[in-house]
Amino acid sequence: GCTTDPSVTDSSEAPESSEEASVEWFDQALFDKQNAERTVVPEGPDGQPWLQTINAELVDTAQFASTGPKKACFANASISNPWRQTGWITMNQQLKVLQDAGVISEMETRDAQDSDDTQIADIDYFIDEGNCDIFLISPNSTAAMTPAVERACDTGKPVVVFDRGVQTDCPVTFIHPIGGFAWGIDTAEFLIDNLEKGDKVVALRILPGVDVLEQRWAAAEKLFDEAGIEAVDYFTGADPAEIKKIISDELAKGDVKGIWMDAGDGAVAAIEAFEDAGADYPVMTGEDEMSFLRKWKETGLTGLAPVYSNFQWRTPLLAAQKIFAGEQVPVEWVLPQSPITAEEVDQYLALNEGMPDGHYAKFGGEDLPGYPQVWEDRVIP
Amino acid sequence: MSTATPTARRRRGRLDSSLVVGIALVVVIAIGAVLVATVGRNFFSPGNIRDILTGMSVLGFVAIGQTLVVLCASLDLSVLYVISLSSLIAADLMAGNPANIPLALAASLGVAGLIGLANGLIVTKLKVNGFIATLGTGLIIKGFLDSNYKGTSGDVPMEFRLIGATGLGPVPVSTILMLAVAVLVWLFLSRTRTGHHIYAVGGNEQVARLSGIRTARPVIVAHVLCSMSAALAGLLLASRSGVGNPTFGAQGGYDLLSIAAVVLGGTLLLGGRGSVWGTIGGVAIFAVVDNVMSVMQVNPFLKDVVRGIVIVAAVAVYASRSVERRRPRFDGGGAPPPAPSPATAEPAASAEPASAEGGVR
Amino acid sequence: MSEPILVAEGLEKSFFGVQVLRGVGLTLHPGEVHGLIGENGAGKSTFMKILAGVYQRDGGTVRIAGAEVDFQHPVQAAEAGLATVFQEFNLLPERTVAENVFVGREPRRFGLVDRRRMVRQTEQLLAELGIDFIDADAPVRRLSVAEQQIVEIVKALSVDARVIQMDEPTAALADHEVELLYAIVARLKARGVAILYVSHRLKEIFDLCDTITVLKDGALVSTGPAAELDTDELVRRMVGRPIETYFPEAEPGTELGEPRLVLRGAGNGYVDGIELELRAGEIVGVAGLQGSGRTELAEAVFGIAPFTRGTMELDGRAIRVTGARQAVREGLALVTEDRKAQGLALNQSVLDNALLVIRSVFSRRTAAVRRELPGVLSSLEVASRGVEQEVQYLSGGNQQKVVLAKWLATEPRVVLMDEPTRGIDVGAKVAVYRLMRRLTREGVAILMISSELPEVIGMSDRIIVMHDGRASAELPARSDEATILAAATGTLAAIELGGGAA
Amino acid sequence: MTAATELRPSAGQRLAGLARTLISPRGAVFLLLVLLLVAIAVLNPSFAEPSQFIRFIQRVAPVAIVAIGQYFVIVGGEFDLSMGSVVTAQVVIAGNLIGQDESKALPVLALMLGFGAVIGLVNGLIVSFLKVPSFIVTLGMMLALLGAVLYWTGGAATGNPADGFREIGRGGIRGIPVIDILPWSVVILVVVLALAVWFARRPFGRTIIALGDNPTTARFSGTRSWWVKTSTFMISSLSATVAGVLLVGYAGVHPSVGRGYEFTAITAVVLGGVVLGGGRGWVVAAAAGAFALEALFTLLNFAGVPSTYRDAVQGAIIILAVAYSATTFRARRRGRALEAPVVPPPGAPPPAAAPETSPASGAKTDDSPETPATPAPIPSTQRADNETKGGS
Ligand SMILES: Nc1ncnc2c1ncn2[C@@H]1O[C@H](COP(=O)(O)OP(=O)(O)OP(=O)(O)O)[C@@H](O)[C@H]1O
Ligand SMILES: Nc1ncnc2c1ncn2[C@@H]1O[C@H](COP(=O)(O)OP(=O)(O)OP(=O)(O)O)[C@@H](O)[C@H]1O
Ligand SMILES: [Mg+2]
Ligand SMILES: [Mg+2]
Repeated sequence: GCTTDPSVTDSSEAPESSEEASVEWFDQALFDKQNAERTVVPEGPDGQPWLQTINAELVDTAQFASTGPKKACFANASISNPWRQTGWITMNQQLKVLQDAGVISEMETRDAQDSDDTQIADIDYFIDEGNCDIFLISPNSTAAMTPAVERACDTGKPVVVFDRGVQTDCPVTFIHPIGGFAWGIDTAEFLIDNLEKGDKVVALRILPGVDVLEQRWAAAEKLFDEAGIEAVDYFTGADPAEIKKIISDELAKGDVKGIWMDAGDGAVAAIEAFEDAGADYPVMTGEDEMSFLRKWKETGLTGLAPVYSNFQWRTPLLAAQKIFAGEQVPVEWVLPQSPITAEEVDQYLALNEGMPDGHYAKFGGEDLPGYPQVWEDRVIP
Repeated sequence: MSTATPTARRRRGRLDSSLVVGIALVVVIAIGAVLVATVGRNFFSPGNIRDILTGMSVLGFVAIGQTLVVLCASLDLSVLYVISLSSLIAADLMAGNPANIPLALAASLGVAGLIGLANGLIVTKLKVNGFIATLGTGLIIKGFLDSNYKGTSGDVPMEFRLIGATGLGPVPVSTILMLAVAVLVWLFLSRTRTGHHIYAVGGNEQVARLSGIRTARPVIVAHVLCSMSAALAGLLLASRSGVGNPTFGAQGGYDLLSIAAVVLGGTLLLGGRGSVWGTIGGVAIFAVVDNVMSVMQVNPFLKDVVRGIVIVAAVAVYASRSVERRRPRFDGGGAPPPAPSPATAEPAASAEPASAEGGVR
Repeated sequence: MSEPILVAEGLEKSFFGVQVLRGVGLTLHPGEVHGLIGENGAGKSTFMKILAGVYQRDGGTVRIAGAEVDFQHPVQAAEAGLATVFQEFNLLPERTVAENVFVGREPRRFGLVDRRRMVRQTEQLLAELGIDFIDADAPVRRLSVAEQQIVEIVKALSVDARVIQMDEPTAALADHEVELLYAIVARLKARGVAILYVSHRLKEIFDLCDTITVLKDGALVSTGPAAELDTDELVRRMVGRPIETYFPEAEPGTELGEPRLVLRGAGNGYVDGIELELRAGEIVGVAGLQGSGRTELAEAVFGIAPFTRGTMELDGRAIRVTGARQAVREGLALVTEDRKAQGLALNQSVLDNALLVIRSVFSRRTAAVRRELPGVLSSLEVASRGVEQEVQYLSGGNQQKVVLAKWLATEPRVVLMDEPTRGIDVGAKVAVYRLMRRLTREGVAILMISSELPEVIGMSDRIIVMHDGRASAELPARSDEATILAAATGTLAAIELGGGAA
Repeated sequence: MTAATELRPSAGQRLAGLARTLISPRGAVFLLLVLLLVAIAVLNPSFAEPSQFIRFIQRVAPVAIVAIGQYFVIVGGEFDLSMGSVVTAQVVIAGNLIGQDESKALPVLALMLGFGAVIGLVNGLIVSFLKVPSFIVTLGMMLALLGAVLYWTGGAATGNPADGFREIGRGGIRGIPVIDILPWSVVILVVVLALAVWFARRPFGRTIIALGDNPTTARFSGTRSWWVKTSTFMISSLSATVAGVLLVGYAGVHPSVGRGYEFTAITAVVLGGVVLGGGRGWVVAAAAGAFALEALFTLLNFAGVPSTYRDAVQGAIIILAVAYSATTFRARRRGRALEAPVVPPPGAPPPAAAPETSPASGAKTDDSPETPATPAPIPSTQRADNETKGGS
């Protein structure tokens, strides 16, 4: 008994807010933009993808130019999954470099533990008490964090947002890889190429409602639909036991030819479900998490590892460096995001040998101090 | 027995309820202030106080409602989803238009009230344990949310956002509202019949029944009010973030945390004893602990360890206090003595002390 | 005489097929104090509860001020001017005195509970009773039993009743508090209130009552002016049979043996200076008023609240018992006074309850005991539908026998019995007495705490009387009631008074 | 029928008894389970094939084992909310400490069992001696344990443990005729259930139930309450450990393995007719509750219910199932009280034999079942005793 129907909304007062009050995550314009960005050759230093940009529209930061070490305040959404943990480790190593270089004096971090409310309070605390020279924000959710980010902008200090976005242009730069639609396109095209019309794909999704994840599925679902691939999706909470049960049941119902995942966590369990049921390996897309790459290699299945570039965790601090140097930065800093293909697996496996299963192959911290020990031991500050 | 001084007795009686929580809070604040000072910050700065009070507001609303339910020996695990649902209903109905605010408030509180009513009826009429009943209704709401919402939704107009964003000095308006609700609930508990009956039913359903109380009613009312105050938490979250979110509740883990705060506030999990002010104290303890850990940049995983330990340790302090037998008639013996020495015996007592080796086995 | 305020006629009541009231009736006039007496289980409380609307009668009529009534709930009765002080406490320990007095009908002002009026009226009621030591704002859990009893009375008074029933209101009161109650009753009487008064203390009955109704086994024996009765006649009507057949003699072959349990100067927070010698084959009775510390004595011996002073010897060995488990291992058994709260696990079967101690303390003997159990149960004449029946469905007497079976299974050498026959019927009582005699013949020592003086007198080889936590006297077998009562109230000098008071 | 002699039931009576048991609260869970299984088999006949069905049992095994452990805690009158975290902790420990080194499997397994026992011991000791409600103790343990494990591992495990170790949860005895493979999980479940049934009937197991029913009585009967209580927590933590071992084999290492298991286990136990608050319930029914719950999920999968609606259906079914138990239980209890005319002991003198009884007696001497003595709003003490447990 609920009185609202979410699809019925008063759109008069809601400008440019496509996420707001929308049932569908699919956004054709964004889809087209990201689709195009996939094929753009990124600009920037070779071998340093975290400094590369795609279709950058630069903005002047001269007003922030200033010398001496600066204090960064980092409002982090959480470190509750392996992707964020890996990035967080990388970010701290990057911080060391910048501290040694005298760019950053210290970074004060508040971790919101996945709570919007906490993160809003964290940002407000920084504004009141932090003595911050720059705000780095990895929002817990897009719309909810907008008012707080706007307040941070109002202080006149530079604001850098990365990973998930916010619905305001006020930050100096918003850093992110190409995005969920690109992921969806990469993976769906791969599966469609390797499957027949009418084949069944099981989509394993972690949780509903997070934009970067929803967009992946929105794109893939659309493409599957167009290609006549039968796709069923499940939310698994990344619990491998849950994943295994789901696949087992699907296998009991009939053949499953493909597995699509919106994140690599649990890929191994999905593959093992096929092994245990004595079924042929599916065509599969996972993520650049080591567990998937290793299992992929071991089983020799037909696979693709889409990437949500983990190295983006280095960029905010580097952006800060640029901003304080008065260098131009992109308004929207789109980082490259290219999947790991079958040809590249060996290379990345070799590169990341000794890393834990929860490590991400494209973490981009090979040139940072502490490599590889810090990542191997997963030293979380 | 009749000559025992009532005043002395009263002082002891009062000590172990809200006052202990207050003392615990003061101790926590003192320790917190010292720790915060070690990292070169001021615990009592306006920004920090605001951070703490903000941290109290949402959990405060939920815990106030939870107090009512726990007082009548039930539980509410569905608050999690009621919070999310009410934020969504409100944000959707407001749709950026200030004129819609009253309707949106009425709708989300109304829906929450209906959910509470369902909880109360299931508990009292279907005789399903509150734990299971609200776990079930929570799952039902969760299913509804997951099926109908795919992420944040709605748009809260500026007018309503101000509630979450403004403050009187370092005191956020939301905290004032929360405390106002606490006062209302306190008045409800102490000044209305239903409030009194909540205590009676939670204390002893039989006695309540014999005294002519229709025992289902207070339980149902408590559940309704609990859901509605969870809805207030959801509204506050919508106000602070500008949108509704189907995961607001889950993000804060408000179900178990609110119960922990209630118990931390000295309310008996079995019902019949407790107060809203104790709960506010419990919520404040949580908020201070969280604040101090954040200021000290404690590893987020360790934060949970500390929270877990604080919950158990604090409740242990109250629990061990309340384990009291009947009053001893003869001093010297006291309550169950740990290692009584026969030497303290009164002169009249026997000369030969009970030998230890002669005893057991 | 004035018009009767309450007329009950031919009340009938059965519980699960056992009839406990057989056509009982009585008449109450305004300003009359009407004593209702009878043995345990005679049906006094049931009678009152029917009047109060707690139970529904199976037959008979009740009229108040001429109008026939049929209360479905005590609140209805209270509204009609009939208030009841129940035998069991009906208080909420966490709530204040005033809140308890007015629970369910809190006074309101502008729709809100008027706390001040509640407290004021409570204080007023307390003051009317001349009580200044109870704080209307104190939580009831802080009050002593006597004070709680007074709160119960105040609760009944607060409805401005025309009829007040009191079920053993003095059971928990000390002497001067009984005086207080006398004063209360006198005042109520002067106001024209009719009082139905139940007590086991005959002296009170004669002191207070104008009329006395005697019940026996659920039936009316007699009803008439108190002046026409004396103690002996009253007892004869109550008991209805010579006391000798009621209490079995010691079985042949019973011998007084060595001291089993010896306490010297033993004490703790609740009892003090206890001197006791309990010999094999002996039954020592412990008498005393409620709250005199008898239960606490048993609990101290059993290690629930261990002695902290003095010495305790068991079979000649000095020991310190610090827990029930140790006590059981040492051969002690404690039949607790509160069967339901302390003696039984009501949802479990007869078998599970009977094996409870064995399983938790001597688990290796479980199989053997289990084999013998049907024999034990049948020797105790436990009436059940089988060992798998849950004990909650058994009658009180049978429940008590299950408790006894539980302890017999451990083959104890010293048995502490706290109110072993409380709330059980005549037949069950005799069975318990026989069992006690059998145990003593087997060399078991028994300490029997009882509030029923005839029982203490009829069964004990010696009698310890407790007063205010101390053993105030040790009396020989067959001591008379008056002596015991005098010792129990701490006024041994007043021995002569007791019997001839009426 | 006096004197505790039992009647020997005839075959017909037994059948009728079985039927009655099935619709009784005690048997309701079995009925529910059968219905669910039949529904699944109708939707997907291959499910009924032995080889598929054994896989189903394999999959339920960890949940069922956790439910069995939770059963002992609940029937002893407490809660264990820390089970999920224990599962997670054990899974992560296995991943991190065993790694790819098979030779470490046994020592680490021993360590895990020891660790599980210690967690239970700590829970139990705090509940027993510091008098903190178990709800709070195990909630604190749940937070602290998970946080500590994540802190220790930096959020994620190094990787799956050696295949030899995972074989326990994943593999089985192959080449068995009809069922093709007999998973070790199934074997372990059977062993655990058999142990649990045996243990629940042992003196110690019965003492747990008595303690849950009435702690005061247990104490006055010489029960070592702290130890009995603590042992139930140890059992539950150990069962969570076993479940962890199976899960790490079945699914692999991830910090989300075990999430929500405490609620699943409590739900399963309550579905099995075990009364929250203690003193009542059958361990087999608790395990059946776990099966029913998993069968429900499977049914929803097969029925193609969108995954977002699954929670709603689950919630509704839990409430209905428990409400069914609770309400029929009350009805039955009332009924039972009616049909239990307690035969007066033969030793008791017939009431009328007393010399001066009133002539009015004997008006009602038949044994006809009386209505249970109470007006609707005031239950007699007889019913009141368990009302507090069965009700809210
Ligand atoms: N709710 C009940 N269910 C079954 N039997 C009951 C119930 N209440 C009372 N009885 C039985 O009815 C009989 C009369 O009990 P009642 O309490 O009226 O006795 P009483 O005269 O008040 O005794 P006492 O002096 O011990 O208070 C007893 O045998 C008792 O066991
Ligand atoms: N000093 C005291 N102050 C308050 N309450 C007391 C005191 N001493 C005893 N009591 C209470 O009085 C009640 C009866 O006391 P106790 O059990 O020691 O006496 P008893 O002679 O065995 O009485 P009963 O006849 O009830 O068995 C107990 O519940 C106890 O809590
Ligand atoms: Mg009585
Ligand atoms: Mg006593």
